[in-house]
Amino acid sequence: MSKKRYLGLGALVLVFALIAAACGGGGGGGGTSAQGNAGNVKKGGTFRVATEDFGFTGAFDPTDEYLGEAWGMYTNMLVRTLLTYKHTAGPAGNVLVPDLATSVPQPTDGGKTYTFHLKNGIKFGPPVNREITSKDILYAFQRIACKTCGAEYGFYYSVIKGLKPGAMPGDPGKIKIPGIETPDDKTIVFHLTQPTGDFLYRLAMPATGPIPQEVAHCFTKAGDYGRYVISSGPYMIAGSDKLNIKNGCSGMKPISGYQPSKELDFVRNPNYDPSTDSPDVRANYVDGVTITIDTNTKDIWNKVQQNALDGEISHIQPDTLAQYQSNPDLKKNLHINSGDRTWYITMNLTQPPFDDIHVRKAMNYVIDKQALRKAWGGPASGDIATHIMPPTMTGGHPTAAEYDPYKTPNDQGDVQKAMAEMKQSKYDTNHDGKCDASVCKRVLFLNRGDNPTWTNMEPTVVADAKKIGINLVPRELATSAAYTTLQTVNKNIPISLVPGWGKDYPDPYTFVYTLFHSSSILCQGNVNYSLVGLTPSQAKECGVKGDISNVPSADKELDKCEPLTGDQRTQCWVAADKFIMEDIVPWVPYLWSSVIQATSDAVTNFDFDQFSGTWAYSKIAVDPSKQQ
Amino acid sequence: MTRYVIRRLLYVILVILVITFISYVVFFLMPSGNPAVQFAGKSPTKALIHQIEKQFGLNHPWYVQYGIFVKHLFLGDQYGWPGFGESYNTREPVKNELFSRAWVTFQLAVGAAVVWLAMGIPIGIVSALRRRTLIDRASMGFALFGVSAPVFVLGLLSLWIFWQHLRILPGTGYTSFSSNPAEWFLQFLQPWVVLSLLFAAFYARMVRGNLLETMSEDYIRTARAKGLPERRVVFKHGLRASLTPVVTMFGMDFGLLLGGAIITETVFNLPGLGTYVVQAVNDQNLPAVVGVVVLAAFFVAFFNLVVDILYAYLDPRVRYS
Amino acid sequence: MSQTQVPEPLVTSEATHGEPLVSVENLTKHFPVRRGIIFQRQVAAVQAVQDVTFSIYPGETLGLVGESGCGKSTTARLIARLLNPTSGRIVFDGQDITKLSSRRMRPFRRDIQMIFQDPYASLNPRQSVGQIIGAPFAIHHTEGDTRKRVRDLMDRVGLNPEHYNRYPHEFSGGQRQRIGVARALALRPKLIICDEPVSALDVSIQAQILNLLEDLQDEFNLTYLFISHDLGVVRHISDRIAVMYLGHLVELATADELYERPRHPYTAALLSAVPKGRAGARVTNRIVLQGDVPSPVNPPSGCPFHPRCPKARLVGNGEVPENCRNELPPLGEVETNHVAACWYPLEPGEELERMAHA
Amino acid sequence: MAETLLEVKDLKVQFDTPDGVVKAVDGVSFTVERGQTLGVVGESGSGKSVTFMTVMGLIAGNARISGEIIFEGRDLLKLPPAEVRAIRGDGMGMVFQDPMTSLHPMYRVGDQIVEAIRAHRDIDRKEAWDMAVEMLRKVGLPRPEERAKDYPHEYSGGMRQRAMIAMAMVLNPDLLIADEPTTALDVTVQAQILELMEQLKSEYNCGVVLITHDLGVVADVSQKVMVMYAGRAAEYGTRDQVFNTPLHPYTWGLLESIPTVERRVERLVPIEGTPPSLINPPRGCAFHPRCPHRFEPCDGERPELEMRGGDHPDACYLAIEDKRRLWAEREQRRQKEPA
Repeated sequence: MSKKRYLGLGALVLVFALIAAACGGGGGGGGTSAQGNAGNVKKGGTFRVATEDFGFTGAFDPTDEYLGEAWGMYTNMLVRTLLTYKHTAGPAGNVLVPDLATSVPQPTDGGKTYTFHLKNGIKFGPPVNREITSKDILYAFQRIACKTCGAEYGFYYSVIKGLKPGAMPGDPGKIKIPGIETPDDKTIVFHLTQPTGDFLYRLAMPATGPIPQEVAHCFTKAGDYGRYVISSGPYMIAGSDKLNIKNGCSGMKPISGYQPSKELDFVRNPNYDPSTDSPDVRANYVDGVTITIDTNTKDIWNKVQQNALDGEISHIQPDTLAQYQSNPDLKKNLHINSGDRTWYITMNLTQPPFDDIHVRKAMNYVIDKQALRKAWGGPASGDIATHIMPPTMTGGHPTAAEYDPYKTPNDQGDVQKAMAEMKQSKYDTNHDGKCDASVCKRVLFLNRGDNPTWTNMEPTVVADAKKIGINLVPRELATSAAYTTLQTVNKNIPISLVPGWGKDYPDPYTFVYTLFHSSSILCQGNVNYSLVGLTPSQAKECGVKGDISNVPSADKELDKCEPLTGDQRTQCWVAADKFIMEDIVPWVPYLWSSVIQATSDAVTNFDFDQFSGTWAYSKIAVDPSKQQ
Repeated sequence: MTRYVIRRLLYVILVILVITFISYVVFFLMPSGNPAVQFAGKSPTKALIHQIEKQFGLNHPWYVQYGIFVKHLFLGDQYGWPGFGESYNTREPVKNELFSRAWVTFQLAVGAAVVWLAMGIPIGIVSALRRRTLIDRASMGFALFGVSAPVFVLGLLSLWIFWQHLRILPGTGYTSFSSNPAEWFLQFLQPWVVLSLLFAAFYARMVRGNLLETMSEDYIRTARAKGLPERRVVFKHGLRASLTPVVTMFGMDFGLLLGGAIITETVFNLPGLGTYVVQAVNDQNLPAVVGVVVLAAFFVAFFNLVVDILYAYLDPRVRYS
Repeated sequence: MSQTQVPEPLVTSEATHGEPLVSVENLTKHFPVRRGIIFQRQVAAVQAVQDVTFSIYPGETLGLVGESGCGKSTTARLIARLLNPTSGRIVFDGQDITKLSSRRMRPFRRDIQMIFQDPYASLNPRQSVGQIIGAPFAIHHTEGDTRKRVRDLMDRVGLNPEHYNRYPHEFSGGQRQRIGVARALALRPKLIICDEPVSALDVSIQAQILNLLEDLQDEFNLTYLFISHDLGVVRHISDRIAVMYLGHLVELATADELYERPRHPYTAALLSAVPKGRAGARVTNRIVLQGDVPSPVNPPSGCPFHPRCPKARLVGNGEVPENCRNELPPLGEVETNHVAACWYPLEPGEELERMAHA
Repeated sequence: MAETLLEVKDLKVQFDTPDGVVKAVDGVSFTVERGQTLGVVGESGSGKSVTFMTVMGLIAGNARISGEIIFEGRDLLKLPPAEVRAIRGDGMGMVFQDPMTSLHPMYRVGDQIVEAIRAHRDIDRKEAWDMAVEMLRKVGLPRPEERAKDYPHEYSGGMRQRAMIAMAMVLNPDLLIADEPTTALDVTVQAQILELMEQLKSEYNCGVVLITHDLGVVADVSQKVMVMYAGRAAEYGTRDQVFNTPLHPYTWGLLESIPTVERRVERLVPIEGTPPSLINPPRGCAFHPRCPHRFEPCDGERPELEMRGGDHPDACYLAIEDKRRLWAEREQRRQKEPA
């Protein structure tokens, strides 16, 4: 038995214990997050996954791509970054480890300078085949700054001196970024404008991974590089080696292994040197991963059960979930993990009756969260949310039980408490606990119309709101249209069941700051749906109709946390969460959803990538003899 | 005839223009979202949205976009002729995808057509000739079943039986003929049969009805009066006249089917035009949607034309000027 | 007032007196034949009715005969304004109705009714007989008890009024034609255009309907335009008869005059072709006309009948005379009360020899 | 003595329908001789067409047929279907009413005739085609070599009927059955067709059955006439017998109710009432409810077609003197009317 495998097994045991602890708090699905039998874990085989639609937001271009599933593929297989995660489940999977860098550095210059040294022997995959240098990482940042490249989360890097994300014209290779220095091929230094406690997390995001300019300079429009991605990781897109880079841009034909509406295939990258990596981070059991598109959800799950697929990237339907839970043979192949994601009802602070905090609090009391979770498929679908951030984001605490400001019996809602809140509202003139103002007669309620989970939740919300005198008028739109509508401020949507939010990286900044800071309000594509901290000028610019005089702000509480680091930082965010839940009350959070995955019998080792909330591809092992 | 064909081809172009125009109007008047916002990820900035809109050409008024689309369609774009543009969410040229999927749909449609004609016509003939017998009733019972059973139910049932339980046929998906002819055939077998059942039933009823009607025509009586054997009366005189409308119907059905068999393709996970258009609509991928619309409209109009021309050969009374 | 000069040499009978109820002057109807890739150009015309002039007097029956395609039904539809004429004039009851809009035509629609050949096809199978006959009352908003008036009408045309609620399929062919007659009669029209009203009926029923039409004419002082290809029927019912050939009016005379002394060779050929039944011995000198009627899209020059005319060949010793080939003969008086459009009309009593087959 | 081609004895044809048994032909007997035309007159539903469709063997399988149909010495009702088929189109030809619909619209006229030839003669296509063209020439089609290649819709109505006749006559049958051959045609074309049939009859020396509702046509070309009413023969005699001394009141009614071109009567004398139901025909003489001369026995026993003192058989209970008197009175009334 090799030492490597022994180490891998040890890691797995540790992960198992941690996840068991994490799941225990929720009393959720009771599945396992990692499974494995050391005797069966062999290298080789292909891990076969299907999805209804890739759903890529940036056409799989690492500079742009903002989809968690894509991040899982990048970080496990295709794109190495200065720092990364261990690609495992639970809080352990949220810990930064060095990847391209030799170590995780401490900031200098009062938290404003970070210096990295690169490992030797890490090469780009074919056909580039050369050692990765600090310039390749700089080029990734130049693309983030580039005006045409379409970087979707460039705002995280605006703390770097002189980097104006998505705003710097011209060839990205020629963009000057004073805040990034590459004194030699193996060193890169970042200078920030202000201390930023979570900056290291941002360097583990795929957009910062090295990009070979000799290929990517041909693809400087949003999403264009997606079909030409050159690997720096253990796998590459099948057919990458056939990419012709000799005849300039016109000679390059898209890599054959990626057909955006059919499939995406990964094979081993011959230039990958395992000695530059750690089996804790990437074990790379399988020889390849194929991800195919199957528009028929039922068919995907059928095929997993038939061992014709080994996994899925698909939202499980409640009936399939019930089937899995009632059948022990299937249940052992079901994996439930925290998704670091909160689902909530958002209330617009500028729209009556939700411009009154008592109404918002009353809503928090009156909603039957158990009923909503039932529509999702019951306890397996996640823990009932009692505040903004899932506990995994803040080191496991406070749990739902530890902090539940609007506690109701068995989370089924409490009409008495709700009515007591409502009595204090200006919209309840006769103080009977029910809204009697005309504004409550018809309140537009935006929902998804193309998903049974949401349409099944709708009657609960409508009926509960009615108990405190609010008549919700549902308006159902297809999910994408519903999001676009909700994200357009001048639509002035008062209340909606549409949204959920997941982390970008394991720091609460990506949760509470992005969602509630006034600077995050955008007229289009806005995600601060409640308009917390809305300024009069923003209101005017975006066409807000309604009373903005009572819109509270959390900017002060949020700004306070950003420079901090360590436990201090975590506690600051937890305080901000409490402040928002009690003094602003923009949401009724109802679910911290799990990620539910199913594997076939052929999967001999499973792990979950906590960072991306998807498959830890680099830890999956299969037994080809069991594949159909 | 040539003038007629030219006129009809011009008409095909007109149909495509009208239908794509409607697609554009619907797309831009629908309260749906902005594809650029969707492309821009979960916290898009205004600048990014503008940038993407520019790259997609969404910054122009919709009628200008339509004009550009028409220009590209007829004159070609950077990916050649006909220009279908670039997919909003994958940045690949719609044309390649469209053609590769049209080929899959074509294989599905041709196979299904063979099956449904091979089933529908003989059943129709037998039940017309053996009217009010057990065979007739059984065939019409089958027809009723075929017409009323939804394709997705039949499809799932078929998969459950032949793939999950009996394991004699492969599951869903697409294998190209060149890569594995046997697998190709087996894999297409279920979608062909399931899709064809609906049509077979319909065609059986139609053939039966037409043949019954034709067999009461005066010229059938004439044929019998000539002393022709009954088989010749039925197959030469009766069928000839009663299959002509079937040809028309077939052309229209086939053309329509080439535009994508959405449910069958979805159930059997075939990468055809039907699944493509569903994906495209979900993703608000206008160029892909319009591409499928153009192709579907073309197929329908084209096969209508083929049918009309064929009709003139089948029925000498029909002449076009 | 608008009664301008009628070019028709007046053919009268005892039934014709006073002002005509209907005059058509130079009535012409061409159906265009179009062709083109996008814009359709007219490349030819079916000359269905060509320069037809005649009058119908109150209380008389004008018969209109000719073979299929001669334009007799088109003429009827033009008079009923179901078609718009290409040129010419239609004067009804002293008023020019040629170009009246459908709204201004409405009062005249009451006065002009039609009876069709196929009684079943012209009756709505989903309406009861009462509804069918009562429909004209409803359309023209007449006052009074519709139900009673319908029952009276049914009684008058020989239908059992108790069958008010029955549907057309429950009646025989003759009864259905009675329904058609009752419907036409409902609004007490001045003119009834009968388009082959008895052709689809069994012989024993034909006579019943013909007698009914005659009785109703006397009772309500109706004027008939009676179209039929059955020369016996036309002779029986008509006061005067017009003969049409290839869109042209070729002869017009009183019924007996026309049948006993036909002057146009076509009329003579037509009459001689009719089997004589028991009255005559075996007819041996039938004028068997050669060939078929020419196409109305491309009619012959000159006299439309000249390619088939036995008389023309007789006159020209086997050759068709020049004027027959090139000039259209005008409708001229050949005798008092008798007009014909022929350069060489038959003399009274002249019998045409049977033409040998070419 | 003329050779008897066809002898039909007591033919009955009944159809089962949901409403009851339709007695379409209810005991009909007659003969057709070589060189002779039998005119069969009657209104719709009189059974005239069904009788001869039965003779041709073209009646659908659900009919019940009894009696004898002896054609050239063999009873067709007892022959196996294959042999009847061999006679059909060869020994007997048939022409139908509507030439517009009786030819197959999708085959060339020449081919349709060729098919008729080759169904009975073992000759090659070329030879059959030449025969077809020759026959088309014989029926008076101009340019038959070219017109044989045309489709029926390119023919006028008269030409189509000529083509139908050519098809029926091309194998020189002994018997030609023409079912309303001129009803759909214009009068001048009708004359041409009747002429043609006469000519072919004398040329081929065959027997002809002419089924029509038009008494004028029958009078013109028939040697013998059978008047049918409600599935039976009302009277049956030579042309002169039936037209000059008709014995059955129904025949009288027919003759009087038809307006003719030769003379005009002041008022037509219609046959009152409507034709009877064939499912529940009136008792006794089927015509009696419409008959102005009905008396005691008419609604009792059914009168058979037999010699009843006149010069030809009829099926009316009136005494022969009464028949002669009544017909004379009617004739007088007609003559009196001003012409």
